[in-house]
Amino acid sequence: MTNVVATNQTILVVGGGISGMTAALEAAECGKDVILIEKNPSLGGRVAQLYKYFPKMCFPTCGMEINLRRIKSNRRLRILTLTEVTSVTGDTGNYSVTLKLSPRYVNENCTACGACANAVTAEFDNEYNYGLNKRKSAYLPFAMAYPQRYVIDSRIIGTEEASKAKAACPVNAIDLDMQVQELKITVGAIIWATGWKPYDANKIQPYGYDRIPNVITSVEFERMADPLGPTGGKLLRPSDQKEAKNIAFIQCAGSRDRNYLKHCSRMCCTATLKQTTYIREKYGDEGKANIYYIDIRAIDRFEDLYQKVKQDPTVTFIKSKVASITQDKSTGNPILNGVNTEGYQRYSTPYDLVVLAVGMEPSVDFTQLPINITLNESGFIEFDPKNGGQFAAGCASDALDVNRAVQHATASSLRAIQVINKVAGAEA
Amino acid sequence: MADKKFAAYLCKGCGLGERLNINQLAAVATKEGKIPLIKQHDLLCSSEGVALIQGDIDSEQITHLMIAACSKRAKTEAFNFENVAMSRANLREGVIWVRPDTEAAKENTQEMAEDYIRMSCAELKYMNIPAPSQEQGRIPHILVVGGGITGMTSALEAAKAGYHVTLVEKTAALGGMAAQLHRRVAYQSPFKDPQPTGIADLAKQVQSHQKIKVHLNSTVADTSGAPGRFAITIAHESGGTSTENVGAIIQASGFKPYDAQKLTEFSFGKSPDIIDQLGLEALARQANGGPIKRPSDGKEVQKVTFIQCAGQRSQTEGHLPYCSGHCCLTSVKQAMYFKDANPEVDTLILYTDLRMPGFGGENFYRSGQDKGILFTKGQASSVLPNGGDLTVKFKDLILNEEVEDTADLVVLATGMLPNSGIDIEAIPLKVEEKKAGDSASEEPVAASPPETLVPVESVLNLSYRQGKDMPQLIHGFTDSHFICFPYETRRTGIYAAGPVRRPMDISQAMEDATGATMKAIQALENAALGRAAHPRSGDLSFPRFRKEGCTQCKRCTVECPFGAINEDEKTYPVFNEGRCRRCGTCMGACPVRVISFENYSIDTVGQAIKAVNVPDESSEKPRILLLACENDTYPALDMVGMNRIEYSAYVRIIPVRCLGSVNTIWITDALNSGYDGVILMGCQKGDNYQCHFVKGSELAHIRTSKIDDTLKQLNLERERVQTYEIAITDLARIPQIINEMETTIQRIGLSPFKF
Amino acid sequence: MAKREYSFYPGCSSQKKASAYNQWVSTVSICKELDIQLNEISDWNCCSASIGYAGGGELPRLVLSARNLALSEKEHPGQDLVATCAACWLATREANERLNHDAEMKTDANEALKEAGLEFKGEKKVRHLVEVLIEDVGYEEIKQHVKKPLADIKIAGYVGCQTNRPFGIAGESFENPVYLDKLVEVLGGTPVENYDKKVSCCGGALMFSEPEKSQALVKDILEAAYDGGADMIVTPCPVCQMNTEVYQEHINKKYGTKFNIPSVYYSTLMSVAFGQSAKEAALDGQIISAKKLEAIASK
Amino acid sequence: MSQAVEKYRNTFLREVEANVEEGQWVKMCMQCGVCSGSCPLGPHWEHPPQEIFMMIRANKREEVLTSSSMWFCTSCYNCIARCPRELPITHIMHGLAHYAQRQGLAPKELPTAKFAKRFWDNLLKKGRVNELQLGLQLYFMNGLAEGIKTSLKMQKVGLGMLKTKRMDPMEALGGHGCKDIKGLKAALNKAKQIEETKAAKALERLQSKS
Repeated sequence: MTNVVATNQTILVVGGGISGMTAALEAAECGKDVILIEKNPSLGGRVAQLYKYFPKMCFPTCGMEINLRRIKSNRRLRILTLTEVTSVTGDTGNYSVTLKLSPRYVNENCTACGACANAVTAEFDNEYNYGLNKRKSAYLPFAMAYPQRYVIDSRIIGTEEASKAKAACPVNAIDLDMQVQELKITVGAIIWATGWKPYDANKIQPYGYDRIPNVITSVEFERMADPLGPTGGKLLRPSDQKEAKNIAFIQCAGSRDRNYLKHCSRMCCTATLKQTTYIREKYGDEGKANIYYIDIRAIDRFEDLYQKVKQDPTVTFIKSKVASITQDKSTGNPILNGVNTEGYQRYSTPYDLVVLAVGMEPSVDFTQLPINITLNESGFIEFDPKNGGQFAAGCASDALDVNRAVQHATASSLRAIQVINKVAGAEA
Repeated sequence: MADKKFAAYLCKGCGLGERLNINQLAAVATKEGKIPLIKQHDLLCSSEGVALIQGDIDSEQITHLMIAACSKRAKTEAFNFENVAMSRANLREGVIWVRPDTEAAKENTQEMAEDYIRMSCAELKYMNIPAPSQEQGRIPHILVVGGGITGMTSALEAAKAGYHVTLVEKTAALGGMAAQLHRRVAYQSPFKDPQPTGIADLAKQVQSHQKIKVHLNSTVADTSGAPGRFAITIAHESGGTSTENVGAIIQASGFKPYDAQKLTEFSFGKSPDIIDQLGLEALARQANGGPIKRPSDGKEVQKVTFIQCAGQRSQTEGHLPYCSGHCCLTSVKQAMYFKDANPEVDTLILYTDLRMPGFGGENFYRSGQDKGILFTKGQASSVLPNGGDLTVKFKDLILNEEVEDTADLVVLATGMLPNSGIDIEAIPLKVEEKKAGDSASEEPVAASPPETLVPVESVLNLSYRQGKDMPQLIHGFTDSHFICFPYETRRTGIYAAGPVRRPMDISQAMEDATGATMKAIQALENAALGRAAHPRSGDLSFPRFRKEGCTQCKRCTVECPFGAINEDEKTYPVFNEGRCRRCGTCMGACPVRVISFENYSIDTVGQAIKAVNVPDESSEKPRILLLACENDTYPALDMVGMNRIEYSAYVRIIPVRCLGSVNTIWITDALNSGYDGVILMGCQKGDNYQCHFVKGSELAHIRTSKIDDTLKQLNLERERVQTYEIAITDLARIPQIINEMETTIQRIGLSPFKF
Repeated sequence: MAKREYSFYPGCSSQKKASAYNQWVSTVSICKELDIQLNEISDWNCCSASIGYAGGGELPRLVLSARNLALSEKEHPGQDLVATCAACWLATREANERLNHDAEMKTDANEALKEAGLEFKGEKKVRHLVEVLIEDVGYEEIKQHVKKPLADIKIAGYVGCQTNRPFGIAGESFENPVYLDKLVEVLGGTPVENYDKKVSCCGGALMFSEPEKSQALVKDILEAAYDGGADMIVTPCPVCQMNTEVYQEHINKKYGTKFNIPSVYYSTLMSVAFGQSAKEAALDGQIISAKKLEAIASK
Repeated sequence: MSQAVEKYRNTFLREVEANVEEGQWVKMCMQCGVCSGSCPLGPHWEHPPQEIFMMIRANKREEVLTSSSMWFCTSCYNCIARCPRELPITHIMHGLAHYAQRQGLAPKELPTAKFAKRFWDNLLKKGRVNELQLGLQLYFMNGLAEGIKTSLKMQKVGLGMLKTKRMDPMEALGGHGCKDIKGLKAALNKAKQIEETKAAKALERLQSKS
């Protein structure tokens, strides 16, 4: 049984992405007791799936490494992976939280040697790469995964595969009898850093994501550009694995649209500007990026990136919400149909590959959970005194870029500390 | 310090036992490493293994232990012992995972492992357990500079967490720019209407809070000390000064509006009916919900045109290249002033990209449309007074035509400039010669020279060697360069918040203020415990300095990226431990090697380098030293191992805190000891630096570029020392570089310095 | 008593000897088979389709549909109003929803209807027969009635516009509705996969006023069906059916194509598959005869 | 540029809001252009819907109401289905066409305008549309010579329809109709009257304000 010590002076942080890690660390480094839970087997969240950050084009793994080092060296911080909140009762300064811990089937003996992965044959869609490739049924979610421990996919439990994995482990780290556990803890404040998920592109029917293989999402493109990703960093068309050089980006794919997400997802414009640099990085002057947009929302100093990309002669901007995508059946090229509204020009233009800059939506639907918290129309958590000692951090509160999410998480951390200090009667 | 007691533990798990001769490694640790207590275990990280070690620590009073197993980044939860010094020989990711499992490779692989044992033993010998710095104490008190909405929010948030606050505001009242507003942009659902600013209420809360002391008409005249012992001198307009000791500082000095006089094409100043956004706020306050009247003749405005991005997002000289972020929201809010008072008023917003992001932004835009505000994607080219009216010329980009339109009032959405104080990194400014206060008197003078863009008054008046204010990042803002760490500043314990950090709106500024307060509280709490701030948070080591050897060359003071080191009257360095980030740049800079850390020193690395067994020439086995930055390069090396990418068995890798901490003595020592090549790998430098300590990598590059002279003296080829910028993702590149060095050595021959 | 009963609005084109008379005939026959009773609204009027706007304002056009709804409410209380014509269904449903959504508009409409002694209450559901077939009857039950599967016939499911947008059939996407494909499968035929013109516009009523422009649209629809290897096109909409069928010769002349592809109603397909006669299936209503269906019907 | 004062005022927008079906939505357009790109007869529109919305805001009354563009609407509803801002574009186009017609500004020789008008008139006669009468009228709407040409061109279609009993020559003389045509007409007249009264009032309100 997992044992967790928590009191009403403990802060619970839900979600181990960049916002949750930040909120947890800021509080823990301030001497507070923090429990950080993550529903996936490893920390990192969405940023771990990014190739680069805008506007610097640096690597998210770098910041991950710093945060992991902070985590490793902090004794105030307890981490539970494969853990979700199932209910919250109580009030500010005294919440009773029920956690559900799903089995990893691998204990702390694991040395991440990989013997189990070599032993099994069953493969599943690789979530880390948004299903662009497969992974083994015994797996380390990704290179920087923390805890650095393998996971046995629950779908092979009870099969021969699982036994093979267990037999292969040299350190007796595989425990196939692990069960789901329920844990009740008391905490003083809760930070919801549950993050975002990419909008389901299948729902954007005019763009034929479900019908046209060479229409992909921005998050998939991000994995493709990553040398450690499923294509080894090559921008390959799903239909024929040919290199895509002439690429279109469709902004507001799902955002600013009452049919899908009413809100603006904020980061997609800048993310696309960033992704055009991937094309340049791979092909130099040979590549082409074409951005279909309504407004380019490269706010504050992100404008510098916009100006820089605008200077690039291989990048074209078209003010237009693409009306539909059809497919040239002979080449597999997606054809974008629509009207350039600046001066009214109709187009029907084929591309090698089309990237949908999909929007952000809250990854957790709080209306489906027995949790009392104020939500806005899009399901993001509103800042509301009625929320008591519960605070959103990062993209649980709004569509944010990484920098703003971290900023927000830092602020949330203080709000939680204020609650805890009040409970403790701590006078400075 | 008590006696050092050493022990070494060799792991046989993860294939180490099969791939390596562990007994032989133990023998090396005993004979060469001189470690008295050596144990082997099948799986050291297992609970039994950990218990074995802990048992020895408890019963044998082991103070220094060497673990020969996996990378120091792995199994940190298991190998987590208190009050001991620990070195780790990386035999897994660093040896067996990067070497082929063949009979032919075995000898070299074993040699590699043996060297890592020698190196770890040597390192351990010279390590001490750091004790926290006592230089500073716990002062639960924060200085907030600036009494605008950011500063007030910071003050209240800190007070709410139980901390004392001193707030210094240079004007006669709290409120800052926000106090000049009629309403603020909607900040909560449903994000439809302008909202009261709440400034008066906020100011009242601040002023009446027991834990907050407000100094109006005051400025910070001097800031000295460090987190946990800042001493602040506050100058009052009345002439007096007062002092305050604080644990940390928040700079919320805000912004000033762009000088619209520069926008001659829009005739600002030629007609009172051409105003900026603040000008409109004044009119709206006057109207107070009633019809807004134009300044020239008091006529009720029937048509108002807003020109977005006026003098912004433009490469034109004198314009701002960036976007001020709030102006679209603000113009929509201001157009609502008109529409809410009288829906019949025509309000036209000319924009090129309407930037109203997120949930609230888009809702506010829709609400503006619903109220009947006209939006046109258009590029304004001129505004001219024309009789009583104004003529606005613009290109309607949708209808693709040049338009000449009239308006009663034109609002220019101009940008914001940070009040970030003195740009200490600019080429010595004549500004510095100016006395504070000069700039205010020469305000309305026309034709302003470009340097007036640089504020001349210092905000913090830091008595730091590196200058009076915080270094600026870009466009004058004091933002963090790090995406993941938005509050990073290069002055420990001082955090910027609000529009001085980055252009932002009120909601964001309040959020930002809260985050910065978090960091300030954290900084003072850690300072009290003698712990480092980010990114080596929790580190208790700090630079120790042997004054007797110091030549007062000032390199450490100049090169410290964080302005931690001052000089005393005899120009000896003064370290200000609370400001130190423990990167070791000073250690790397010191030509006489008098700076070290307890657990990371000239010796811990230098002795490890020397401990390597350099085979004589006849063996034809070169040795390559790789000094790898532990922040990005070392994790990348681990991933190279995890991916089983092989590289040369002749390399010996030592992680360093930052390339900036690399003292060239290590390189010359290595070459003198017969190494055939030395590689340095650090983070990206330059404008887009990735170096976690800002300047470390850059400094290392500069230093090693000068090593050519040394090489020449030693009569060695310059190819033998190479410096690289490495990213954490360079899994393919790192092995290539290592292997290339091996090839290079084959080409130019082994070092003549073998014994 | 029939198993299912509905208030029925046939619309102008489904009148005897009107352009969609064949739809009417085949609909009657499949309803008989499926034990569906359609009770015709006695004195229904034209819905003005989507083309009455030049003469009729918004309210008069809404009143047209409100009158039909009022009649249905009066004559067939408790029964859903069902239409077979896309335009009729759309106009009626739209009027129903808009009047129910806008109280002022509803009051105005009723003020007008008072002149005819009627009142619109807004208590009905307006449905397309396809919805009845899918939701109330279901594919499973339809399958049970299949006696002569449409083996070896490849059929392009042309959904068109107005049965698809803005309401559409529940659960279907605007861009790629699949109910016709599913129906074809249930009837034993083979749907054309990735028929990418399935929701393209045929020009609708503008076929009359802008024949060349509309025929250019039809050409693409036919071409895509040919490219998909279709033996015939199936459609739920009278305008779609007529536009895709009767102008093929014009198109051939203009574009040098050789189109000669039958375009049938789903009701005709069903009727044939249900083993009903060519006459019951209204195969004699095809201007381009559906030979493969005729062959099955005559088996 | 003497007309400069007229531009980018709400005047025409307000007129549209008062008179045009769903006209109150025009201001909500954010110029994304998805409607324009979705229109099947789009290439024939001189000003696609999104541009028309912009023109309304730019106060281009004459240009909008005399435009042929909205008469190319096939009522396919693609624009409505895809509009991110929920604009009922199809209806607005119909409404604009209707208003243009009412104002006597609709292009006189536009086939769809004529056809749409005739459709309505045909409908008004008996309460149901007489396809053959409508068709014949249509063929002759451009004059006798054009009509005969069109008739000949359409002859085969007609024969086909006849043969398949999908057209009844007798319909040319009379045919189906509503029994209570009187009631229907009265209701429609009333509706028209209500609508026009309201529009007049709205216009009055507008004029009194400005």
